[in-house]
Amino acid sequence: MKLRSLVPGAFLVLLFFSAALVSYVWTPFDVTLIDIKSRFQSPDATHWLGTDHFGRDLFSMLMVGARTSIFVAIVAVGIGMLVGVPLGLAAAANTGNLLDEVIMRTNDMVFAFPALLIAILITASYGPGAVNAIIAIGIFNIPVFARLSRAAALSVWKRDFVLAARAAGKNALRISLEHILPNITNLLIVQGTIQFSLGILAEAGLSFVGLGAQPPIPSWGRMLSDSQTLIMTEPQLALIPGLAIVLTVLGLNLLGDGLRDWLDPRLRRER
Amino acid sequence: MLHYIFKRTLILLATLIVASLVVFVSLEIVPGDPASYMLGLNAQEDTVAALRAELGLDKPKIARYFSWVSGLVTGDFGTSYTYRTPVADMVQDRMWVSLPLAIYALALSTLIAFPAGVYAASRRGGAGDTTVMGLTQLGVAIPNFWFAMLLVLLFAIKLRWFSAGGFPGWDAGFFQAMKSLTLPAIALALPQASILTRVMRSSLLDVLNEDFMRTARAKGLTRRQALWKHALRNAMIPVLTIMGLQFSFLLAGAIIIENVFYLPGLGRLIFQSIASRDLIVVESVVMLLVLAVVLVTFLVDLAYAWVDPRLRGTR
Amino acid sequence: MNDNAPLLDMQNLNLSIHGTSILENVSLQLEAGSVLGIIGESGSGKSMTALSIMQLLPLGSSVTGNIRFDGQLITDMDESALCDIRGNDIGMVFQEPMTALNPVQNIGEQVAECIALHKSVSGKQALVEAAAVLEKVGLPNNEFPLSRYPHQLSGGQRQRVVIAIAVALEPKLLIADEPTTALDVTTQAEILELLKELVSDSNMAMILITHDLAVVSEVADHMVIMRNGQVLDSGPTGVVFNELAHPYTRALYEASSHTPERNTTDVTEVPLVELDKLVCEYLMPRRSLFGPRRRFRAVNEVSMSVYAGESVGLVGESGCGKSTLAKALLGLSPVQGGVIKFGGTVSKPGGVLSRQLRREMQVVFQDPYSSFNPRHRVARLVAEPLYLLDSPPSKEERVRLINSTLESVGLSEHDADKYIHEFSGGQRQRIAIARALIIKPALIVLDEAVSALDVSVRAQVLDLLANLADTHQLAYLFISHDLSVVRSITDRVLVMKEGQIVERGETEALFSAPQHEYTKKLLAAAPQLPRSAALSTDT
Amino acid sequence: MKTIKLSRALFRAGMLTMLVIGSAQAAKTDVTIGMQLEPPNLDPTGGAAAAIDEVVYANIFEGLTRFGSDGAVLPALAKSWEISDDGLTYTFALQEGVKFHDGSEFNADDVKFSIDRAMAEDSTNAQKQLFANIDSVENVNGAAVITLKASDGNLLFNLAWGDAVIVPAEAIETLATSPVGTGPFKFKNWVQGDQIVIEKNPDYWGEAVKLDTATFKFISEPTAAFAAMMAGDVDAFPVFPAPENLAQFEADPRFTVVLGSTEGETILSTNHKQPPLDNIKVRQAIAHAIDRTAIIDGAMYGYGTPIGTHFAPHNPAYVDLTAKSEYDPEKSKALLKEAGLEDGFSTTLKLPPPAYARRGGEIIAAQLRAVGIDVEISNLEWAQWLEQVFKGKDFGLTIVSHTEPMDIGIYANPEYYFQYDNADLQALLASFAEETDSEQRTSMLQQAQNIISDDYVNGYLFQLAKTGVASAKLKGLWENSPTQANDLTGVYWED
Repeated sequence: MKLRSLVPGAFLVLLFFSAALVSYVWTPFDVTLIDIKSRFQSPDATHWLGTDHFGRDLFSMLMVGARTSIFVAIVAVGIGMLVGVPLGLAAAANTGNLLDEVIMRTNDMVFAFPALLIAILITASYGPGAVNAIIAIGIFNIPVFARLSRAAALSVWKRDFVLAARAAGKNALRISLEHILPNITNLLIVQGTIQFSLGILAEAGLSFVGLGAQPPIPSWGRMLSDSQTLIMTEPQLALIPGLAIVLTVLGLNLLGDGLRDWLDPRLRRER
Repeated sequence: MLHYIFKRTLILLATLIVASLVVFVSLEIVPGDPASYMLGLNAQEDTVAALRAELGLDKPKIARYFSWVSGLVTGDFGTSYTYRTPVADMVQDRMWVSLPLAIYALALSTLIAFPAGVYAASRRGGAGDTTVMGLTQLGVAIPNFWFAMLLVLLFAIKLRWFSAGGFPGWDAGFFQAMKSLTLPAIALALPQASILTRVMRSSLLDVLNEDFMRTARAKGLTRRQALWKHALRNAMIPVLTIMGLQFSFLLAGAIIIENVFYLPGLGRLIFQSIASRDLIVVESVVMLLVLAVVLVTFLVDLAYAWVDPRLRGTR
Repeated sequence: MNDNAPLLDMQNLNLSIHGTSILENVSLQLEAGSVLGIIGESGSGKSMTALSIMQLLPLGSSVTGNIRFDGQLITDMDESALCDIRGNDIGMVFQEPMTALNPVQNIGEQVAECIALHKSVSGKQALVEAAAVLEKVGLPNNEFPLSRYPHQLSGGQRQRVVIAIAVALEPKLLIADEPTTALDVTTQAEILELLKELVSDSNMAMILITHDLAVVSEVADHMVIMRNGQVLDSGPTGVVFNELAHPYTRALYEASSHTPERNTTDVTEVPLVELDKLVCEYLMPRRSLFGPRRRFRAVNEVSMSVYAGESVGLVGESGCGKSTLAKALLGLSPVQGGVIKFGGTVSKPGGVLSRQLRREMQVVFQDPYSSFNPRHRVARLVAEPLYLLDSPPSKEERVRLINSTLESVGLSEHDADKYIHEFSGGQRQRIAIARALIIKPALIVLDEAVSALDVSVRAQVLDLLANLADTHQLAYLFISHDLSVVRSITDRVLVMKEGQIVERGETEALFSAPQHEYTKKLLAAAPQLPRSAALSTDT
Repeated sequence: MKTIKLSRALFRAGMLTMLVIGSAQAAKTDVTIGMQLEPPNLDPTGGAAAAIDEVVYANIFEGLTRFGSDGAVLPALAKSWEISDDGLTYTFALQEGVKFHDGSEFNADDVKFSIDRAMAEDSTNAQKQLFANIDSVENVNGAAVITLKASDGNLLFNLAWGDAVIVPAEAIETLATSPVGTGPFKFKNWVQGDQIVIEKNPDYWGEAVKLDTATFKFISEPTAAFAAMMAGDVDAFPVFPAPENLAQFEADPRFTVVLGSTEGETILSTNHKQPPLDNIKVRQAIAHAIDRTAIIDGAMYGYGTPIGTHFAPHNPAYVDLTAKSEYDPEKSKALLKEAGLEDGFSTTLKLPPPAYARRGGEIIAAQLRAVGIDVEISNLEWAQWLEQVFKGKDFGLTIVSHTEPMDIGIYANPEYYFQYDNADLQALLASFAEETDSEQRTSMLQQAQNIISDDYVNGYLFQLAKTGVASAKLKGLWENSPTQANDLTGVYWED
């Protein structure tokens, strides 16, 4: 089977998730302690990745930063799914009706807003911070999931087993829950990992321009923007958080691809 | 077809109206008063009030909304609070940076993505395919602002091939202007190209599995001929969709990239205007970007009809 | 070159794809100008045999053995030489006319491309020649200009375009892979006629691949019968049919003409279901901006009835409204007029069907693959209609009911825990029947329920249906385009055309003496199996 | 549409001359100055933004008096002045032959117009209080005569501010976008978001400048600023935004790092109306919890002078009071205990955008956390900061650099955003305003410094350093920042 992308993807994702989880109970150093005297240390046995401009342990910062990224992305994708999927299912169950039209046109409108612009508007209105970043990214996830689940649900609605369920007297809500939803979960999972990686990128972008998580909570995006001016003298401070983002997003995308192959019934039948 | 266009136009208008409401309402509740920002720490209350009156900020919100919208429709975007110049002029100047940047990036990503996608699809499963796909995975994963930092470090500071940012203006000559847009365009194009390559490849692979490709081969076309003559145009349909969707991401990316390269474009204008609470500029620029996205979506819809005769004419 | 050598000589062809063996030692010969029929059920390897002649096998194929065409060893040729042969010396027609044409190119370009590719003519000249070829395949230019796109044509017309592409350069060999399977019976007859004409006019050889013995018997000079990638039987068509020497050939023949044994049931006086002037309409896509949306009347004032325990056939070509009628009856499709009476209860027109009514009617669909939710186990799938019961059975009762129902359709209780992808097409149709049966309805609507099955499986399912009708006192509404199947299992038949019933009557009477022109045409178009001497002597 | 075309055409013409000049390598007479913020408009009398003065002060506009690079008040459009014995009437003799850039003559009527406009009821001058004491301005035989309501030692100083420059009556409508002044440079064009170009005024009344054109380029990102300096896109960055990069410029012979002083007292402002910050013990505890060295090192990479009160160290009246608030976390904890807050407390720290605030804020938050004070940081844009902190007084702590010269007077205003209300200090500063004896004034200032230091009104962190970077061959830039300006009158290229 095509485990070529599933295994490395799952490995990378697991790595960062466990780093984030472990950071709740243990980090090599306290990331809130600022020790200017020991700043810009090179990697060694005590500070595995060296220290940053405030003398904080970079490795610990990365661990806690993973937590921030993952938390923001999980909740944002969650919002997108919890709101978007029911909307998509409702639209599919009522194709051609006013409800469908209203849902899909609202979707189009949200889509028409460049995502970052939503984020900027929200954070500009309500102030920067992780919660607002979550809402901003979440809102832009809603139409993604609504569209996807509507399209997927429509194709399931065309299948004969839905007709059979209708012949068994089941109403649209029940059919949506019993028959449609289980048959689009694969797609939702795959899209979920992709949106998750986009969420991490978006959080990094927002933090980079100062609209994401606020200090003293470490965030990869802010670590990057903090180190921007130091790229000539202390390039590792800009390279390491950047690499963390790349590897996490890469891992999630690989995982998504792998899952797609793995969950695809056409491929599964052959297995 | 006419009906289709009519329906799309109605949706377009509705989108714009709702967008204008959302933009206006969400910015009106933004804390921060442009007048007191402009006058600074030592300003006296009556001075601020005088300035508010001068800027028309003391009028009721509904009246301001309608005067703003009717202004937009007639092309009068109002006057910037802080710059004291017509917003339309500012936007027009900035657009001559942002638009070429977007087009440059789009062109770059298309030029990279099409051959790369075709190459990967035609060597499905081979080493070439794996390499291209690996690179696109990386391209999607790299945040473009970080990539921009790396580009500046390498090409502007270490190698000094390009300037680190700024924009000399088109009057400095086409070549000079394009040169200063090159690094930002590359930074913007990288994730776009990666996504497009992937879409191009998978769309082509889908088409290659279609029955009519077998018909084409049965005619005696070689694999390559069949690919170019029959597969590409069919594969364009999903690619167009993605290109249309990507446009809004491109704009969003441009907002950050323009800040990294200090390009005087619309993205930087938005940030500056938000910082200075120059609401009318923010409102108008956001509306303009929304309009751009909506129009591009509209054009993509029309382009479908060009590519796909099934959407054309009567049925 | 030896004039006596066959045009096509395939010797000991072995094919495996990604290590799975597809063809084993396939050998066949074809004389110039003759027609070879390749017969087989799904998975027999008949299509792969054709594709190996074209050398258009999927990636990952490995081939041993020789194919000699017109004296040349095709299996040794390089790609460019093969490209010269394809389309020029060998033309090919595929099964699915809906997808075999490039949707974004007009038909003129698609035919002309083939001509321009192999003949050094100008693009303009190629178009002129393409126009001539299209005329020849029955698409006159004044009615079907070259600028038409595939989506503007019907399935039969598209198949003609595909044929035009294949015969544009008058190849020596035409390979037709199930060319009529996706078409209606009348269209099938026209296309077969066209192919026969083309072959005889230009002295082409043809390989006709099909699952339908009757089609082969009408067209082919020689035939080859394949199963599981092997050739089991071959010979001149007449001889094969007459002798039915190979047991598999005989089984196939018998299954194709199978008539299940049925007890004639006593038909009650009061109809179980009665439709009175039923009307179903669809909204058409808007054509003008402000004009009212036009409606398409799929079912036009149809009145009919089904009596308890009887089996009623509903035949007609695709688009005649038979499926819409069935869905309307089941309450799955909105009704614009007329009434449905069930056992004396009259449903409100356009209203929701009551649970009680639904309980009396169940349905089996055509496609065994899309009829089941792949995420549920068989037990849950089969039990779905129990939802209609006002007092659902207890857990043990439910298990017992599921098991007994599965057993009654020839499956075991172990199957209840399996997922649907673990079953073959025939087994799935059995599960579909079990699902219909579990609630003990009075009527089961069978919407093309056996059309997707291979003949041997189809025969078994028909037997099962006949058996169940007897034991459960079931009435069937049997919808099909396949006249022979309808003839074998129904008591009465309704013939439907363009939303209306054009003729109705007792099955045997109607089939032996059709009254309506359309019925006659349908019957004439249906290919007939030749009588077999072997069978008439044996039985 | 037409105006656009016109301005583009003008711009094109400008760029062409620039190219021509740029190619003449031998005698370089143009300079590109980097600035972090773009001015919102170019009318120094109608906006507070420091960036306005940074472009136009002394270059395009002049006032009656002006600041020298050392902060001294020098004559400008006023050749000389006489003060009446009661200190109420100032008679300014004006320079002769002065023309505005639009060709019109400058005379005392322009002085009257400009000051009357700034004082007017509907004036939008951001520093209106500068003129509060002026009773009238008259043209008396070509001299400008200013009459005061009360004697005021600050008038000449006040008139040197950028907000008090002389503007021509006929051009005020367009002042914001195409300024017309009397200075040695004329406004040329403005590519919004990117740059402003000014050029030599050939008709200047005073000593001609050595430069032909000067370009102010706006680069807000510190990285971009660094890259632009390194790539040679910018010749000088008088206020370089990233002190962390200065070491690199120092090591590079192509550049000189210009260090100077500013009027910016960087303080941890404390809201006196928000308990427990109204408690002097708590404020004292905060003061002792702060390690200034760590902040100056961590936020400013060592550039900055520690201060113990709200006064610029380079001022002769400065008293070093840093010892009163030396770093002593144990004492801090003890003080908190005395205040009944041994378990600490929590408060907000609202930070405006500059690096000194954002980075300093993170360090202070960590230092306060060490003594048990839980600080919630929120980063604000300037506009939000003004609304929430400055106007709304909705904050616990904030960090800001007060860059106005000699602004200890803000402590006498109980309405000012930190809401310090001390009658003794208010009386002291009121009598200071009327005092003209310089020794007395010095002693009064020192007294005031002690009062606010003893009250621990705010946390006093450091005096902002002016950290500029320039090409090593560029001479004549201001070292210090007595006011925010880029005076280019003396700037030239050394071969």
